[in-house]
Amino acid sequence: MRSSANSKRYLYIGSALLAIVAVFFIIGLIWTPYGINSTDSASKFIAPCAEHLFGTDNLGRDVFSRCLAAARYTLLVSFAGVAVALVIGTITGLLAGYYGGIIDKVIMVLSNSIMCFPGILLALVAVAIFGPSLYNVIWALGLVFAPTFARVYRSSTIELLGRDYILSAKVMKVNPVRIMFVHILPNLMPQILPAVIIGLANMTLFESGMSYLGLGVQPPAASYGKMLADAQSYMVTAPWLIFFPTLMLVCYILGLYFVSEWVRTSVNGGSK
Amino acid sequence: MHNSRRKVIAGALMLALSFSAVSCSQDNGEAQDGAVYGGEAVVGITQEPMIFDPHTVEAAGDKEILFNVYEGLYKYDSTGTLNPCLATDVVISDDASEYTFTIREGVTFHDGSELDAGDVVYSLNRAAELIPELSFIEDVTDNGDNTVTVTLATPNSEMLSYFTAAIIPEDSGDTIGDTRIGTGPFVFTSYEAGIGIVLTRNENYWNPELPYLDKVTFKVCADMDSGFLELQSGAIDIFPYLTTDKSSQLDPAQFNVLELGSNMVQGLFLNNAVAPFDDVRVRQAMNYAIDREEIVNLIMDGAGLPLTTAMSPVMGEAYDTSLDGTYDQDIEQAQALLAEAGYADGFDMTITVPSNYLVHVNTAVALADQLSAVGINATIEQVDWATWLDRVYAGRDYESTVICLTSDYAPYDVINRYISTADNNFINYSNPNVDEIITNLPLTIDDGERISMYRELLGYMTEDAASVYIQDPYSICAVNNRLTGYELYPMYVQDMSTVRLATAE
Amino acid sequence: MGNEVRTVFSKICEFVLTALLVSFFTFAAFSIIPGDTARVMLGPDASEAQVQQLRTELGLDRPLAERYGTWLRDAFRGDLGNSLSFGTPVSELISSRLAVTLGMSFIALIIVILVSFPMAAFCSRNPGNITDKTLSTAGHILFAIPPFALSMMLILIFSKVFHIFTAGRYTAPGDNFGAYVVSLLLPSLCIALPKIAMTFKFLRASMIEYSHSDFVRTAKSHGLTDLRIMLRHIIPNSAVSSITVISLVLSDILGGSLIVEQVFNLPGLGRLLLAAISRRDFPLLSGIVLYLAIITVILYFLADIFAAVIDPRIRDRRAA
Amino acid sequence: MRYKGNILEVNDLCLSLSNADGAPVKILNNLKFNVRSGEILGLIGDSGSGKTMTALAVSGLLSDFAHVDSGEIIFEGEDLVKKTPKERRLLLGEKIGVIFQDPSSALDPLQTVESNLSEIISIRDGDKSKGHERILNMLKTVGFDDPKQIAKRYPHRLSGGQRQRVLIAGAALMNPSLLIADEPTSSLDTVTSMSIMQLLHEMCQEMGISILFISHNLNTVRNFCDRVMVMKEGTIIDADTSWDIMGQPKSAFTAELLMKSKLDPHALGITRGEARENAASVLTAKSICAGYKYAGFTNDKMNHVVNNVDFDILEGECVGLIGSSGCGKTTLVKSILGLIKPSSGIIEMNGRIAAVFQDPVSSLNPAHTVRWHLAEALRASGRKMTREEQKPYFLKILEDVGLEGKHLNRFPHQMSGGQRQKAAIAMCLVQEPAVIIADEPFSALDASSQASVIKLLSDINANRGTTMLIVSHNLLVIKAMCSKVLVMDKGRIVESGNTDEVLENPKAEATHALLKAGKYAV
Repeated sequence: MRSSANSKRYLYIGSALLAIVAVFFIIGLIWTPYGINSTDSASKFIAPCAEHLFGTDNLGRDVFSRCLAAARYTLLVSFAGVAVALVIGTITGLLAGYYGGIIDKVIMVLSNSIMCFPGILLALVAVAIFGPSLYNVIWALGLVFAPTFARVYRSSTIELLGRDYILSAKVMKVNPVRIMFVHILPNLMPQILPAVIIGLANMTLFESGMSYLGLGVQPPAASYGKMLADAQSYMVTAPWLIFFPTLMLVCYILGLYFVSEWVRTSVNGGSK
Repeated sequence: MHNSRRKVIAGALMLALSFSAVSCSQDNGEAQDGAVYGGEAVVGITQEPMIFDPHTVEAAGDKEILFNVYEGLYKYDSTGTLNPCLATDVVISDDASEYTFTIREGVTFHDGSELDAGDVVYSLNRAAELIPELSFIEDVTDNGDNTVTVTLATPNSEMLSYFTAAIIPEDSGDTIGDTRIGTGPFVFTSYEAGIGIVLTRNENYWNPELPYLDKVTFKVCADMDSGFLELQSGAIDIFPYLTTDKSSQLDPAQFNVLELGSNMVQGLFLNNAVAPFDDVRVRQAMNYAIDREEIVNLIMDGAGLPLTTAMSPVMGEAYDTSLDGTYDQDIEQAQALLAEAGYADGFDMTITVPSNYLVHVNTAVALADQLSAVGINATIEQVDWATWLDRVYAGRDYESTVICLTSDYAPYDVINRYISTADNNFINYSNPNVDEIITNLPLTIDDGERISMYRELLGYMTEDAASVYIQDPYSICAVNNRLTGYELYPMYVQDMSTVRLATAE
Repeated sequence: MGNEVRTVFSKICEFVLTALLVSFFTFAAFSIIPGDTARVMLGPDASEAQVQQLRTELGLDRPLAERYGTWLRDAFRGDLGNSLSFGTPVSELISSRLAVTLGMSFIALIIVILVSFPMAAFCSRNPGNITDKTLSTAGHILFAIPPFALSMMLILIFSKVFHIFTAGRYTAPGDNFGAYVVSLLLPSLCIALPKIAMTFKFLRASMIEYSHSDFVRTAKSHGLTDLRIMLRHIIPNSAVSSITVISLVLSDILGGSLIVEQVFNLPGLGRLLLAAISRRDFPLLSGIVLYLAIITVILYFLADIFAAVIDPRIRDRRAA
Repeated sequence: MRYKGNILEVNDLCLSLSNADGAPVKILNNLKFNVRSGEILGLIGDSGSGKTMTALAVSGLLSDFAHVDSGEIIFEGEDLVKKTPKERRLLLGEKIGVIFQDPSSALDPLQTVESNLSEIISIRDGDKSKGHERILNMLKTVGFDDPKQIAKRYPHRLSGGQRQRVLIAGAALMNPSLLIADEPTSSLDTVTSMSIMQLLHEMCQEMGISILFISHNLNTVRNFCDRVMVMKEGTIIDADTSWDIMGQPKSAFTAELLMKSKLDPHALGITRGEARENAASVLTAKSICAGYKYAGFTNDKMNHVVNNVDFDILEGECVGLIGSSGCGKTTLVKSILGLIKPSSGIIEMNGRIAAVFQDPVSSLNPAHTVRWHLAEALRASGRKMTREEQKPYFLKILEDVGLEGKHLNRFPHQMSGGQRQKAAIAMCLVQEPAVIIADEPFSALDASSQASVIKLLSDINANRGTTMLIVSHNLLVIKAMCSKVLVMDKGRIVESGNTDEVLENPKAEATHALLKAGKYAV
């Protein structure tokens, strides 16, 4: 009951946090106080100050400018990756859950295999086949994350199959594809939204992890994950290099999370 | 910064040391008398050791450890001087085709067996098969009087440095990678993958004064950063190959930071067979476009020597100092050259960098920034090391790359990759004049003549702007003050025999 | 009874199929990506001849399909072969690293359970009060900080500010078990914290739901105290419904430990995995992947068993 | 010793519930009634009238969102409103027992019957061995033949009736002076609920327990309670002995409630759906066998729930299908609808078939509006209509089923159970089916909604000539609507024929049992 008042607060805080990221994203597209990649040996490791709000990094680049510019890659990689994962996961998960039997078995064995398979290796393969573009890495990431979504979809689909409204759709002889995508899918949103949020967070991390093998965002471009990975060497001398990208990531993930919480409670709260 | 075989011509080394900023002189005063024996030391390494057979070992990270376990007839010291080791003396024939060594007496292997001429003959024959540089050896003869004579296929006066090859017990070749029996100051005690290597004191070392420590551990660290944390926490005592931003964080009261110029050539290597880098004007323009000093300051905190051409000035007489400053930054000149070559508006290029070398990645970032001033739009493409080796180095399928070339401490080893037919001429450099000089060099006996040939060759290469040479980075090592006596070598060596506790613990 | 045998049998079949597929993917990946073990081992200065020689020694000159066939045959016999680049048996390499990865995962799981259950129980009693709000918000924020960044911050705090922890100081369990556990505590905490947030959130919701459930109402109508109702009814039931989440958390923890051990410089499976990939060491990589698959399957299996032990409905469903 | 006089007196009780925005909403309004010692007091009303809140307020199990604004609840001479939560909890264990509506989830699923019950004893006296005996005895008292077996079982392996018995045993173990029974039978079938009520009646007489019996069904209450109160919008509007209240209701509301619950065809204006002359058969089943597969070790085995069922339904007919729960009704319906494949037999259909299901909560897709549902049904029926044509058509259909135009854009959660069932029926109408199969479409609705849905289906049958198959355990409904009835027992059709003939002159044992239970309840 009272959760509805709470959930409004979720919406406000969440939107505020996302607005910060959005503002960074938009400003970053138009203008940055310093060149994103302009290196300068004279201004290395300057702590946050009036000229450099977020300080400078090991190559003398302005961290604030890079935080502005990084928003686009972080958003691109996480959203596009999750979108790919979502599309693949949705289709396979619904199929497995709806039909069950041998289709289910095959899809589950495949998804288990992908889950056991090192994602980094998959990204390497994608790059080897299609060349090292960011988009290929996104495809690979999407594939790596797809089984997670497929699992969520599958189990929730099985749960919904017994509901009367699905039975009545079957009685009406509605085409199975339509049942899956029009009748079942919208009802999976409460389960899928948190999974998407977690997926976005994990995607960002995974992308930064891949820079160990030179995959993901290529320098000098930056994503928050990559900025973090690069900052690891300087965490003692220049903690601001960790702090600000982390702050941006927290804004982004927490914002999404709160908004999804609002969506979830307003969907569930109503039906209860 | 990675990999090297490095043997030093004794005379040339003094030059090299002349610009080693902080050498290892700090402890020399008090050490000899009040020497402390016993104790342990932990050395941080960032590469997993792989091969322990001294004749097949390739990785610098392995060699620098095995330096303490195996010894050759001759051995370098930290000044780059070749000293007699398992041999006490050598006599070189007048035509430089026969080397006769006298074997040191009273040397025992770690398994207790005594070193004799048979071991030397066996080892040199095995080395001649396995090490390409030693394939010059035609014959090894045991003269019976505790001397061994080596006959070379072609006369070569520079061969002595190759006799640092390890001497191992006779017929132990098949098992040496596992038994690891040598004559060095330390005994190889254990290796655990991912953990490290433990060496213990060789009680029967032929030089009774050495070593000092009872136990040395080479500990594998995931990377520079975690190793550095361990250094600061005291889990590691000695950590080589530091960067300046790290070494400058260290408390001087607790750590002794050593720096020494190394014989490496870092550059933006251009594939001379690919447009637009097949045009000498483009290559020259790029050389003019960059500010080497700035890059050294940016990436290395100044701990590097800017380079004009393919050879580091540490190579001494072979290097032509008159070339210095040829390619000082000159944006106008660069733009003029580009316009002349038909690229007035610049062009797009890709720099392929091995992602595991942060220095090279950062250098590429700085280069891309500087090149943009003349309209060259450089995109960076990171690849993993195995891919780099396969695609860039072996496959030559790339436009440009940032890497550090390493070579033996010998001018010939530095330049022989630029012969157009060389296996490792991965930049596809080709100049008939250079080819001719490189072919004639080993056949030339006269030192002075060779030096002028080297200078002529460097002149051609500088004019051709074979690639964009950037710097010779310094090697930096931090040593915890509880230890003393550590000596930094201008090559990949971690000599633990002279390291000792500063005070008894 | 027969049904259970059948279930186990079909599970094993599924697993074998999965393992086969994964190893085939690995094999296929290695045939596609550039680079080979010999060249990586020898480095750039080695001559072509040397590389070829090492390739022959390692058997890399044989066709890939043949190598895969051999590997598969041996793997079925339980022999994962020797690592190409380390030269030692793969199973030896892996088992020495398992202590780190499994130990860390186990400690992390214990932390997650020990913290999230009491916290959720406490918060679910008065949802919406100040403690609940504080803890929930803290949970949300912890959840949003990437474990990678969290690890760095914790290292910074514990080793730089408090000087009570050393990154990379690892003691093998055989040497000193206490020191082993201590050395894994902080990394485990880094893995556990975001998962605590996730588990806590789920448990809290489920406990609140159960505290409004009919059987709790019955228990209340029987005059039971709140504490007794919490311990006897709400917590066990929440545990059952959180099993899926916890088993998801478990596989996340396993994955997280692979990342965190990088930051903490611990000799675990994750680093071995990266080494195997960057050295193109097929037997080693396949071995690791196989081990990880086995561990994952066992974990899910244990979760299933645990669920069946405390929930009679699941027992019956399986029997039916 | 039992307390003499009024065991419970509720005076001017006002209670409000904070809604989503935190604003209070009045639920109970100056509620005033009393329970005499040793009597069974019935409390009836539609859903939302405040019955359950009354039960919770008296028992002290109100949620945090509800609070008593004014008034007093005097139990055995003490005002409960003034007591601390701890004192009230002690009272709950000692003197007030409660049993709730839905027995399916009222027992902890992780614990056996015995351990569910033993906690009642262990909080009073710690002696477990004695407790064991007492539990077995009590289980026997509530009608279990082998209490030892039942004690070891887990709740999910008990039927609804058995679970309710266990709960009653639990309440009885406390030996309370007041037992509050909140719709204890409404989710059980007629045969079972009759036996449960008999059990409560016995307990009242033998143990001297006063019972506050809450129900939405007047029929259930009148045979069972000494006095009956009718509740509407938080106040008691009518109270009298059950004889009087059924005979001469004082308020119009009670009269209406009474009328609806009797399901008098004349009063409701419904007629039985008869087959037309020379009507062709619409739905024919020939020796249907159906059931569920379960995995055997060597091969899959079939568990037959429906065995050799034959029937023939003619055009325009309204046929009832009755039987106690577990007789295979639902499985038969599912196989007719094509949701499960019969293992043998033939189903012949002449025209489209549409279905209305039992549970109004899940009968509509929560993610979509009513308009979408109708459009989907239209699409499924294969007819094409432009958006402009659709709207008036849908409005007409909604009007036909008794909904308003504003419902067109509502989501399921914005409507009541009755409205949702009507929307589900509207979906059927859009499909213009030959047959509508309704599987227990009324049982989850309160009396008012029930009556209106029955009327609706009957009208559709009469006006549109749509053939109906009504599945129900409520004989009144069948009597009112159906001209033909099929009686099912243990997977077979044991009796069929004209409704009056079958119900007045039953031949099969199962029909007898149904009728007996029905009479008591009716």
